[in-house]
Amino acid sequence: MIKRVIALTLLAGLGLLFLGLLLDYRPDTDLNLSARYYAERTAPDLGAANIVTAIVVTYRGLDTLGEVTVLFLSATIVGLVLALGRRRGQAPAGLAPVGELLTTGSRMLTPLILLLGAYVFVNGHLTPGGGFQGGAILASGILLLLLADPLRHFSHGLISAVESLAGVFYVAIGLAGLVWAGGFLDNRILPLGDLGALFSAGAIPVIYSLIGLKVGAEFASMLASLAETEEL
Amino acid sequence: MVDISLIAMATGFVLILIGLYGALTNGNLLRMIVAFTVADAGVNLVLVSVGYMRGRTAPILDSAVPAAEAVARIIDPVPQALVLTAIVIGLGVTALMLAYAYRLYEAKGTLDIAKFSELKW
Amino acid sequence: MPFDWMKIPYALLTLFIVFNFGMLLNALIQKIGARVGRRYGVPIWQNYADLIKNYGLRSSITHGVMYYLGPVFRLTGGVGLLLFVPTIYGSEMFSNLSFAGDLILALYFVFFGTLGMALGAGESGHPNAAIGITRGLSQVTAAELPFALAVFSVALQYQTFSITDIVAVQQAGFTSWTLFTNPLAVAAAMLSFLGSMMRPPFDVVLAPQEIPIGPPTEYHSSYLALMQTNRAIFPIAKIVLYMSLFFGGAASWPVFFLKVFAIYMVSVLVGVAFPRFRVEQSIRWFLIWAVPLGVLSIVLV
Amino acid sequence: MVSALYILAAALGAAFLLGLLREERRGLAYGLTLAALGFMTWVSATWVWAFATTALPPVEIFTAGTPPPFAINLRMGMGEAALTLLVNLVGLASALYLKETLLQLGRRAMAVLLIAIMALAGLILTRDLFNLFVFMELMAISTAGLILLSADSRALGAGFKYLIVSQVVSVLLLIGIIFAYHVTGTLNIDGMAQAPALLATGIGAIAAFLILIALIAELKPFPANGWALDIYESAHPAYGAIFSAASGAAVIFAVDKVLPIGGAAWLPVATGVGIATFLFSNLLALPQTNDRRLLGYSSVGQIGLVLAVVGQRDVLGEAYGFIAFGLLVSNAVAKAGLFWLSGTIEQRGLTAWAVLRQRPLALFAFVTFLCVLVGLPPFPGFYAKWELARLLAGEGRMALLAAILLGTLIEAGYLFRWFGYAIKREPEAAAEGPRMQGAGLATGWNRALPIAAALVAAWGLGFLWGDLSGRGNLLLALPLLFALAFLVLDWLPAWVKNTLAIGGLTGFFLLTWQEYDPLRLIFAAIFLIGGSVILLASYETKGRRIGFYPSAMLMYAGLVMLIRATDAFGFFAAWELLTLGSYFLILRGKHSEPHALSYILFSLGGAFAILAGFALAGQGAVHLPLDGLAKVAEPLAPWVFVLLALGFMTKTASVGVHIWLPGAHAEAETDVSPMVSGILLKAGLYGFLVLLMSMGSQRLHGVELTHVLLWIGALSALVGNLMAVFQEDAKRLLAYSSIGQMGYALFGLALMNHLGWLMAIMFIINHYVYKSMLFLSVGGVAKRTGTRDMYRMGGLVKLMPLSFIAVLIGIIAISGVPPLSGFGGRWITYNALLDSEVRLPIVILFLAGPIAFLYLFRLIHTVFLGQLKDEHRRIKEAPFWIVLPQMIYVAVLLVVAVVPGLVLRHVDNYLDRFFPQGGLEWTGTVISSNYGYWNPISIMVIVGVIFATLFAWLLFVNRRAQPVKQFNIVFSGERPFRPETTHFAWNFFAPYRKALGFLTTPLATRFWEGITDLLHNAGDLVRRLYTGNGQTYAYHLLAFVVAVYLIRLGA
Repeated sequence: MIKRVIALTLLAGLGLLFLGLLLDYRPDTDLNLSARYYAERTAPDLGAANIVTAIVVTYRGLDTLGEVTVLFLSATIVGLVLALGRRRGQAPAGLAPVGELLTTGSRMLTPLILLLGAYVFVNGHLTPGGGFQGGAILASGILLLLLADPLRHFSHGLISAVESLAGVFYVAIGLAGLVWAGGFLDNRILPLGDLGALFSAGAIPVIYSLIGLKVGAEFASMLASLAETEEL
Repeated sequence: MVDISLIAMATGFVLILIGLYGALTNGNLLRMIVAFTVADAGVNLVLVSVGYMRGRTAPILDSAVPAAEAVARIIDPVPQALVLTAIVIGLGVTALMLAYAYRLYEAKGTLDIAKFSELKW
Repeated sequence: MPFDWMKIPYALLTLFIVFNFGMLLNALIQKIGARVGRRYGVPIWQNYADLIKNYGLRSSITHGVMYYLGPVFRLTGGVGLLLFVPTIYGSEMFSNLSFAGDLILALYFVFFGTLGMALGAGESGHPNAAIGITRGLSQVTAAELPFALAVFSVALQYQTFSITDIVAVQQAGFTSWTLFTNPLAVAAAMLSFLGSMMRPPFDVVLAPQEIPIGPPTEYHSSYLALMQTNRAIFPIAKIVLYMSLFFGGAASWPVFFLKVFAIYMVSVLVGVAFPRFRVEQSIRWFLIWAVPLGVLSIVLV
Repeated sequence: MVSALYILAAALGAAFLLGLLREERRGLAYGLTLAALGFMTWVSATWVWAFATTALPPVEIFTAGTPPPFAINLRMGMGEAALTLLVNLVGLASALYLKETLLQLGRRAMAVLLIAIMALAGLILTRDLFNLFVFMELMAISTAGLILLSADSRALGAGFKYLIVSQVVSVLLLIGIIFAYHVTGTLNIDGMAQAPALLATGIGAIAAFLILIALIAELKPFPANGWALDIYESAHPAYGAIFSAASGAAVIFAVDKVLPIGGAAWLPVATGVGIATFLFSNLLALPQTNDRRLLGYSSVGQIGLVLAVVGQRDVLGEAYGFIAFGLLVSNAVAKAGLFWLSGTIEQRGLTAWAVLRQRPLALFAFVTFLCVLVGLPPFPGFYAKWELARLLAGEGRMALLAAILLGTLIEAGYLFRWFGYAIKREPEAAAEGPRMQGAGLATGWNRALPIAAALVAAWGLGFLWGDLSGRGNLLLALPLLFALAFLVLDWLPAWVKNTLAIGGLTGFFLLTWQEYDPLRLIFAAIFLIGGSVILLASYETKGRRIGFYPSAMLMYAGLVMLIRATDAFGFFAAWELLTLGSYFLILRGKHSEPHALSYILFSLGGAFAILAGFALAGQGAVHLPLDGLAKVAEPLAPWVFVLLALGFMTKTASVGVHIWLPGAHAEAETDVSPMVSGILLKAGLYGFLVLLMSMGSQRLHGVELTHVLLWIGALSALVGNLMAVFQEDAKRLLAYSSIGQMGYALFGLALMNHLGWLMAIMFIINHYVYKSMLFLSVGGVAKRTGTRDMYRMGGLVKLMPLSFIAVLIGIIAISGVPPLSGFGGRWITYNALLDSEVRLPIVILFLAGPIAFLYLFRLIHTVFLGQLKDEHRRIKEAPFWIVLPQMIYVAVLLVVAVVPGLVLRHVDNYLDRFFPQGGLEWTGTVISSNYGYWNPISIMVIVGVIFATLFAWLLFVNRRAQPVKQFNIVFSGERPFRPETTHFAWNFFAPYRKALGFLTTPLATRFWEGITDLLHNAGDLVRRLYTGNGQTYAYHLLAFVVAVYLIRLGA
């Protein structure tokens, strides 16, 4: 009981803080310094239609690189943590039969999900969405497969190969930007093309699809690791 | 009429407080992890609501919003980019906490955080 | 300044006079003590007889080097103290070897004898000797304090440590004695004098009944002879110091004999009346009665 | 130069490449990891070299080809370069250290390690706030990953607690960032810093608060750092090294970058949090028993200290970098080294480190790291703390300086206690593992290399900081180099080293004796010539005597540098060097560990008081010459006097701070006791001389300070002598007697007149001569009889005549009986007293005088006279090399007794400069003052003549006397059959104890024990705060955030 009271008082203090933020908050009437720059300069400089993608991939490219590393790290550590666990190796016992609706549904839906995922991260620089969202969709496809058949074994080698290759290429493109273009992760190493076309905005689509693949692979490896710990 | 972003921000803050309250009072590891995800959702909500401007559209340059009018028509794209990263990082930490929870359960056979306090003083 | 050799025979002469005076004085005081107790007491020449007997004996045993040196140290201390202090004021003949050091030398030379005696007795290996010495030393720490304070206040009063100057100031009639100009210091000094004269109530150190004659337990024959000579000279030498500092010194030998006898009688009179103190009692007695007087004398000088 | 981005790219590239390698190609993967780390280290090393040699401005690195506010930029300045070098080096060394674990866990663990190091490098380089958040999260996740390397099953719990706390921190940080962006319109730190007005009120203020409190929370502030300690305790030691050295440094640099956005109001907050963490962590470290948890507390405390320094950046000006980096680098090197060392030891108890005794090199590394941590010379922390104290005192922030010094003292306490355990205690369970022999640092080469690197780095940085400080590099001082040379020569046999040492000391004296004025010449003679005479006694010990000569020479180096020091810094450095050297010397005694600890604590406490005194006197001036103390302004001068006097009193063991001396001097080795007692105590008196020469007498609140010193001196004399009377152990008796003698000397100095100082000088010379002689003779007796208890000895005069003569002459000299030199001291004292108008303290001094007789007689009677015990019948005289110095001292005493003018005349003339009137006249053989005269030669002659005649007569009369057997005494008819029952020695002064025993109640000991118990219990009570429950730690964090917010709201 005392724990609740203390928790409430502390959160009341924090709430006071947030209240201070909420009450004095005045939404901007027009774009501030950075937003105005991005609005004006994205199209001519980077040739990307989706400004958020331009920011995510190029302007704040290092963040995204860090972010991808976070995911890579989480996947690796999850693999490490659960690998340590599995060394004691429990063979899964008999399984409850999977519903018929799920198996046929997954057989039909999975290709569509994978197709949608690919579309999302390929058109990242044009339409809303991008590498991460596409990767998540790919992972949901794989999750569906796992749900349908828990015993399915995914070859970790393939997943980590995809993951690593994507990561290496991403860093290579970044360095290429440093060597040939203006700076690390600069997308002007490829022609900008015209706004709105598929092959435009320099290296952004390439980077974003690499990210898509990498995120998809990482989610897959995490799901696989978590699945293999299934104690049936 | 109260601006939509204020409502979103308020709900964000409330979500954060609920999440933290859940994390603080629940002894069970999984409940704590779920509570933290709720808090992360609240944070993301606040992040997104900051950039919103009344009567403006998404920062995508297409037929509806030509490049020339972009400055007057689109909302602030930066929070959108930040929230993307924040979500992914939140996911990464949650995945890690789940893996830890699993190993802790495997080690001690219990999910009560109070049982894992042999490192003290 | 060249050392003029004539000082040595004069010093020996002083030594001879004081030695004989000491022997007779001790015997006389013992006689007075006996007569008070309605006894005849020892004959006046008794000390001479003992001394001649002891000097005549030849001892065939020794307890080692330090045992040997004990009495030698003791007598050197007594003789040295006598010679370092000018006995007769004004006369070049009887100012002895006081050119070597001033009042502080005299103050510290008193310990020379005690230290030597302590070492000698210790060497003898007799436990009672050591116990006697510890009692003596413990008592001395408390007894010396008032005397040191008194001496210091006198030095403050006359702004000098040289004994001849102090005596010179006191020559203008007996009202100019320190006794009257600085009574507190004299009181403290006289109380401490009682402590240092080894007479009851402070004679626990060589308490005849309790420990067979204290430190000199193991000494006999010629060793004891040396000590007896010292027992004659040392008290007189100390009294000379008291006399010079507090009672105007002596301009001639008759005055010297009278004053020494008078001061010696002070400790005898007190001794007769009081029972013996244990060591801690005597320490407490000095610290409670004598030291405040000394402190007052310094503060008020 | 290669752009700094390659550091990040290389790490990431390698991490991803590791994914490609197959599972069984682990050797290759490990090679790739080391190569990547090596490359990263090389890049940062080239940058550090570039900034060090050329005046290169900091380099901005843009990403995405667009200027900063719109893209992320990195900066590579001298600070960033040095820190990335530190981080990469620690990473590389730890990777090397973790060879077996990494190979066993496979490429995933290597990738996590690489990314962890990359995250830290990113944290240092990035100038963008959100990017800082990303790297912070990367660091958090990789920490959680790396914790798994540990074999300790409890590490999982620690990892989870850490994740909980990092979740709460990221919530606060994100909210703070987004609102800061909303207010300022940019995410770039420098952009925000340029617009402080925006972040000063309303939303901006709260946003800045959230950002900064999140960053500070990441810095493990007290009370919200339970999780950090659990990680330190359970994580793999190599990771512990990374966590404390690298990530601590990186996050503190991040806080330093971001602090300006909070404006000037945030500096006191940072200082407050930092100093609270520093004090509490050190306090809580006191009751620790687990070595890694103790190191955890210490590193949390050190980071708190650096945070406090960051909070003082406005005051520290351009010395800020020098100080902050000095402290940061010392902590990093020392902690990394200690964690790696802890990896090579099986048990976790503090006494388990006693295993290091089989590995001298590892032991040397251990003590080096401890000295680096505490900030003793010649390491960087020393220079940094000097500058810090100087500037803080200049700004009048004495409370903060006091807190820092107190914290450092507590830290020195538990660290040196630990070192004492390592040297003296036995490890509990005999480690059944492989017995590690040989002088090597650690088992595998991959564990030895990092420790060796840390060791070299510690000494190298000490040299570097010495140059940077602009105050004359300590490592270039000739005496210190001479001492360190003995470290290298330690494999030589003892007698060779002894000859070298004596040659060095006397050579240095002959080279430099013209430079000193008469006063310093006396001190130089005592330190150097006196030291080499005592060293003669060291020829006695055979074998190699590892560790003795470096410590002894360190002490002598400190002493020599003390008298040659002209400015406050040189003086203070010498003071700490001699303290350190003497501590190691004392520690060599068999049961000396607790006493050595109390010695080092009192000495360091005193040293810190001196540091505070000099800092206050300097008033921020860069250089403070010693005679500059005279020009200190009025309101401060008394306080400076008090502080310096306190410091020097700890060394002269005045009453109140004397409790370390008896144990330290009694338990030390035979030839160490005279050094420590005869020579070391003079350093304190030299300090007083310098203080009184420059500042003269001061008044504080109307109280005359020298008058207070008078009383302290008199009381020390009384207490010292009185305690000595009741001791049963011979060496303790002499130790207490030293306290008494030092009390006399201090009294003399405090009289502030010509003769007073002359008396003090006389005492200094006399005390050195007879105290060394007595300690040597008692040591010789103890070596022969095997015991130091006086009641077990007796009657040794026949078997050890030379020792007896030495003790006899010694006690005659101490007691002040005329023929010998002691009387000279007493005579000058009386004249000095007459000169001064002091009255009441004289009473105590006069009482203390005769008491000296008691313990002197006790010493000589119970040891040499009385009854010889059966087991001592066949013992021989003390060894030749121990008797030789004693005979030299006897000769010196006799010479000084007969011709005191030889030494005192020059000093007397020199003292005229300070006290013109009241000097002595030296006419022929007579020495006369205004009041009395003293003719030493004639006294000696007269006494000698009388003595000789009587002795000759007695010899003639008893020519045929033969020595009689022991029991042939008049024992009232009985025959004493056992020497034990007839030797009067035990409880020697029983009546005296009844009379004045109450004066010796150990008040000071009880007082100081009370304080240490109070600290211990407080530490034990407060540490209960960390219940070990992860959720409670989240409560602590939130409470910390809300509390700081309320405090800031209130301020």
